[in-house]
Amino acid sequence: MDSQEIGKHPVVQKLKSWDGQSVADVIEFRGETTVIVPAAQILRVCQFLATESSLRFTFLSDLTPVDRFPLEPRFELNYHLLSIENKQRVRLRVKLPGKDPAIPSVTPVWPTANWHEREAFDLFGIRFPGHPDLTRILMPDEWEGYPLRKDYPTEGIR
Amino acid sequence: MSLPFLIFAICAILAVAGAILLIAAKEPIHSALALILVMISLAVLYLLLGAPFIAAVQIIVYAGAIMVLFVFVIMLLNMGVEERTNFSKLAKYAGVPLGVLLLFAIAHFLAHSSAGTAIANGAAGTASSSTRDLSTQLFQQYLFPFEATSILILVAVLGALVLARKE
Amino acid sequence: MPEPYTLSHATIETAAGPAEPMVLNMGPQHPSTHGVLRVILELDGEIVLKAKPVIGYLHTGIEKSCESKTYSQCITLTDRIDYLAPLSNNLGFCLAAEKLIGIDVPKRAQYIRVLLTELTRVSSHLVWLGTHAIDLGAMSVFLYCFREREEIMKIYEYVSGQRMMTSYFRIGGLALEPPPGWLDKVKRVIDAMPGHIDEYEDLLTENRIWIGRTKGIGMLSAENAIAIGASGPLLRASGVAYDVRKAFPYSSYDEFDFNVQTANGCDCYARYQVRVAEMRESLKIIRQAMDRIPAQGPFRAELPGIIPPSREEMKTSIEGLIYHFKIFTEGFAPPAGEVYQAIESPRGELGVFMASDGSPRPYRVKFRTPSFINLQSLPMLCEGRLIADVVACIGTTDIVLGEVDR
Amino acid sequence: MNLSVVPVSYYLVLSAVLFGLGVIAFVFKRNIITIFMSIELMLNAVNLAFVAFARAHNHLDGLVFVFFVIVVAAAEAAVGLAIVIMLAQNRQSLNVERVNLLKF
Amino acid sequence: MEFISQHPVLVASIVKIAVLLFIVMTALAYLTWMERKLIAHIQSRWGPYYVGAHGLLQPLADGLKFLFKEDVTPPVADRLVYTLAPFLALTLGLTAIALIPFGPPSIPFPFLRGQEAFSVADVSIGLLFVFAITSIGVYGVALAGWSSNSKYPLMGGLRSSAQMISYEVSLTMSVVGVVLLAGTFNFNEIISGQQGYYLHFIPRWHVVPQIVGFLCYLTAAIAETNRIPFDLPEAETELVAGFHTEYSSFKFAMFFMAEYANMITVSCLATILFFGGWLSPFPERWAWQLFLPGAGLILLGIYCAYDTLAEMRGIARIQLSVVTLLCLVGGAICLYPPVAAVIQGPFWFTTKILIILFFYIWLRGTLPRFRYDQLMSFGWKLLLPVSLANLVVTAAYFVFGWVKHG
Repeated sequence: MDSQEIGKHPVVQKLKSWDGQSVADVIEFRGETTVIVPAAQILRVCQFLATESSLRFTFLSDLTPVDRFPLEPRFELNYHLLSIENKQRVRLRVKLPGKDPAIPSVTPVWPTANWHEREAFDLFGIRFPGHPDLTRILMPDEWEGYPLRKDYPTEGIR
Repeated sequence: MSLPFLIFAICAILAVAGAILLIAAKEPIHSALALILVMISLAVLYLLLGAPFIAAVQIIVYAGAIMVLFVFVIMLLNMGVEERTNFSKLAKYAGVPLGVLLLFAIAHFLAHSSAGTAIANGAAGTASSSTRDLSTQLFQQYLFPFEATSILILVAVLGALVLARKE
Repeated sequence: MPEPYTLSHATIETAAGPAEPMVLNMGPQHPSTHGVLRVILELDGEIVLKAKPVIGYLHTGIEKSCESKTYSQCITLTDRIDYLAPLSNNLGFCLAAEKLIGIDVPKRAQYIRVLLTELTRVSSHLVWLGTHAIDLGAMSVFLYCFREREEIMKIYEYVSGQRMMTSYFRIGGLALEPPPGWLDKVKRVIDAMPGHIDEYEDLLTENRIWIGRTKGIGMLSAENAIAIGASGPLLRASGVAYDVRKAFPYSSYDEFDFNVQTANGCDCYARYQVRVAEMRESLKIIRQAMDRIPAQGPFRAELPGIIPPSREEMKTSIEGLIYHFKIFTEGFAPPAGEVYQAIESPRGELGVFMASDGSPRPYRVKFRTPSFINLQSLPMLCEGRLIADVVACIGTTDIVLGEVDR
Repeated sequence: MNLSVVPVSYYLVLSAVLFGLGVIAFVFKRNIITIFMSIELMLNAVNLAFVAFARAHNHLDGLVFVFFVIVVAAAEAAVGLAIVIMLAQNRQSLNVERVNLLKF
Repeated sequence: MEFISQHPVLVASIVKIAVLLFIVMTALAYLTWMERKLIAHIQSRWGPYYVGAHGLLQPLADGLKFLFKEDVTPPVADRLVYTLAPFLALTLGLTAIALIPFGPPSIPFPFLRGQEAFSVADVSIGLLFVFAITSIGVYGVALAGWSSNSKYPLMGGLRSSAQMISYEVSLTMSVVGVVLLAGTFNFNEIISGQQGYYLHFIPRWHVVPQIVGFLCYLTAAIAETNRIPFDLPEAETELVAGFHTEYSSFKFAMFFMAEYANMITVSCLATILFFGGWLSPFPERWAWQLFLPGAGLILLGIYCAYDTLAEMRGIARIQLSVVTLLCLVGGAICLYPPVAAVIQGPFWFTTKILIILFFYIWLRGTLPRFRYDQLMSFGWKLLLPVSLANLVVTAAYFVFGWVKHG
């Protein structure tokens, strides 16, 4: 897909005109737009997308990491945003290093991110500075390791 | 031994035992239960004395309302076992013997007073007539005190409300 | 020795501090937490000061299991996520996989899918209504609802051979040709349903106690609902007309005529109204779907190497046999990439995020389950209210613990 | 002694014993609620005496008094227990030794 | 022997207590059967069915099960009070029934010399004593809640104490109107005061002038016995089971028996106070009513016979035929005029109680549960004022001489 077509999504255009630094890359796949955002920028970008009057991505559908284990940066964090008014979806993606992955929490923007981020912390070990209560959510509190990481052993006795 | 005496004896023993239990119990709720025991035995004694209305009121108001309130408060506060703190030596060594002495003095006096010789059981006016007479007395001779107590109760209810209300 | 008491401002203030709140552990074994939900309540008398849901007691690691199974094998796991609406979950997963691969499902299969998922919605709402009612003490409604749900289960069984873990939807279409006469059974059920719904409404809608227990309870304003990420009836009862079926139509929902049911009460009663109205609306969709389903036609897309060939083809042609063998041994490999497919499950937006690295097994599957997110709103709903309202609030969020914990 | 009838004096002695036990409880107990209960015990003892006297003199005034005593006790319990609750909330204790603000 | 001849009243009382206890215990057991059956039919299911024909042996099986179950006492419980509470509840529940007259005060029994009353004790202020006993009935529940030393039971106990105290006031107030009409606290006198007919066929029962009082009484009585919609102390879905959460085995059963005993007591009271107790609803000149009980039993027997032949199989057929035989023989005996005359009173009394109990159960099948604060405000802000107003109006009736006393 050529770069002309990729930039056409209104979110991408808006973001670019707002701050060129905020968009590192754009991917189109099966009609879904993924905007890759630098990790340092994520809170700003989210704030902008949620409050910008023509976009109004007030609803965070989902937040989920993907572990690309041997690769580096190891983690991809996907934010699925939804604008109820404009019936629009967009995916933001942040790449995080394998060593001590941490990214500012987006709970100030969307309170719903609370449990999403706890789940990501619980299962992937990604930390979210600024999160009000970053504790394990699905696994027991004393659990060791992060089960959804690709290098987590799936068999044998721990 | 006649039936009334038997009933009296049982109830008297139960009442005294309840009173002692009230003192001995560490848990406030056990004390409350002991007091209820006392009250119910007293109610039976009132029946024996030919005052069924008072007996019923004793159970309804005392055992059924006041003591329920006590139990309720004990449960609500759930303060647990009573703590024994420093106890006044004066009360321990002088008060108790004096109290017991006083008690015996009163008992002795009562047992030998002229009033005590009257017979407490046997045929008196029937129970229903006593209830009717009581109400007549209440609403004629003692009408003013009766109304006054109703105001007292109203005041008490208001007072309790004011105390219980949160600022 | 007791401390000496001095009459100063500071001592009065510390002495007059509030009594310590009582901490009550509601669940994980409690009749009205609808499973193994645990809520830690801080109480002042009967008033809830703080409510903290604790979850994870039913965590089965479905997302992790998916990573080691082929795409088709994962479908059976999705039934176990929301065991009250298995077909919705099947649909969400299949749609995501189809999007990833790029399959067009034949219209007949799409309509049947719509019909069955709407039936699922009715059945799930029936369970909700029944359990919510019994939580608030209305016992008969519970049994009535389960009586009707039973009829829907019979349809599941007739169509797929299973009452609960149906796994009837497959990537590219359906598992089997639906048995003959199944539409008559569906018709019989949905013809009786409106009367039954009236029956529940007779018992509840204008019942003073029911209104007293639900109206003004569990308030969730539209702003809060969006902020907390609530979806489905929870969101629509706050007046936000967001329904994935309308906003992002899938499986030919755009061809059907139905309304998004909303209410403005923002309380438990509004959610009750919305869900009851949704049941009626679903019946409407089912009727339309019954008229549209063609009697003949493929029930599965044809895509060699990805969609299993028909039985006949497998037995007669060598390619068919090879494809069949390959699909069922090593699976099929969609292109690398990620998709997010949302559907409107009975509880709200069920999103399936699927990442493929080009291998026959999904690299990562994430189920964005509505119960998980909706449950977050529980403290918002019930703090400052009475314990009895906690029960109403848990009921009204319509959580399924299998879905919360996955 | 003829045991087929019960003389009023027996009731009076019982009443005195109960009253005395009430006094002892009042002195010994440290918990406000139990102290309160010992007051009730004393009231009950007095009531018994009243009823016995009413019986002895075949006069109903004693019963009327008992009636009033019970009513007043009810009022007293309502207010008293409200105070106890306030006290418990403010002091976290029901021990009279810790609630001696009015002691000079 | 000498003692017996010296105290005939005492002996008669003891015999009566034994008979009454037996009858009441059986009635309690079969009340559970009736409740389960009725509720089941309201909810379109069968209810107990397998133990005995129509589940008639179910109460027996339940009793046996409770007897042989492990009796668990929580280690932190206050043993004395924990054991005392169920006994207290059951004893008080049963004691109140002793004061109820099930038939006319003096009736010539056909096979006995002399006349006997259909009650254990005919107390001049029976009504007050029943209230006295019910007023201390709260201890069973409250102490059970406290002594379990667990949070849910404690809250159940607290709720019930508050609820019972509150509704006791309305309960008493709603009855005072009847006491004014009757001018007595004695049950037999209250009942005989209701003899006669308006317009020669409407019975002159107190329910006609005291309809408001009756409705208040019924509501308060349901609250007093902790039944739906006022079953907050044991609200299963909120407090797990309230005050008896920690109880097991026969202690648990005792609470249930106490609850049913209380139901019977308040139904008896309602019958006596408002529905003319053992009086027949039909004018005395209708002589055929004498044979109504016998005819009813025979009809029941015929139905059972039909059922035995048409429906039952195996051992159930034998069981039901025993019931049939009992019904038919009993019916035949009841048709014998002297016997018929004797059982007139108990027959009507029981019939009226059963109707009220049916109403109880019907409510349970229909209504949701109140919330605690709603219950309290309902009791204090609606029920109490209405019953007070009723009392004032009734008193005004007398003061202004609209009604002649007696």
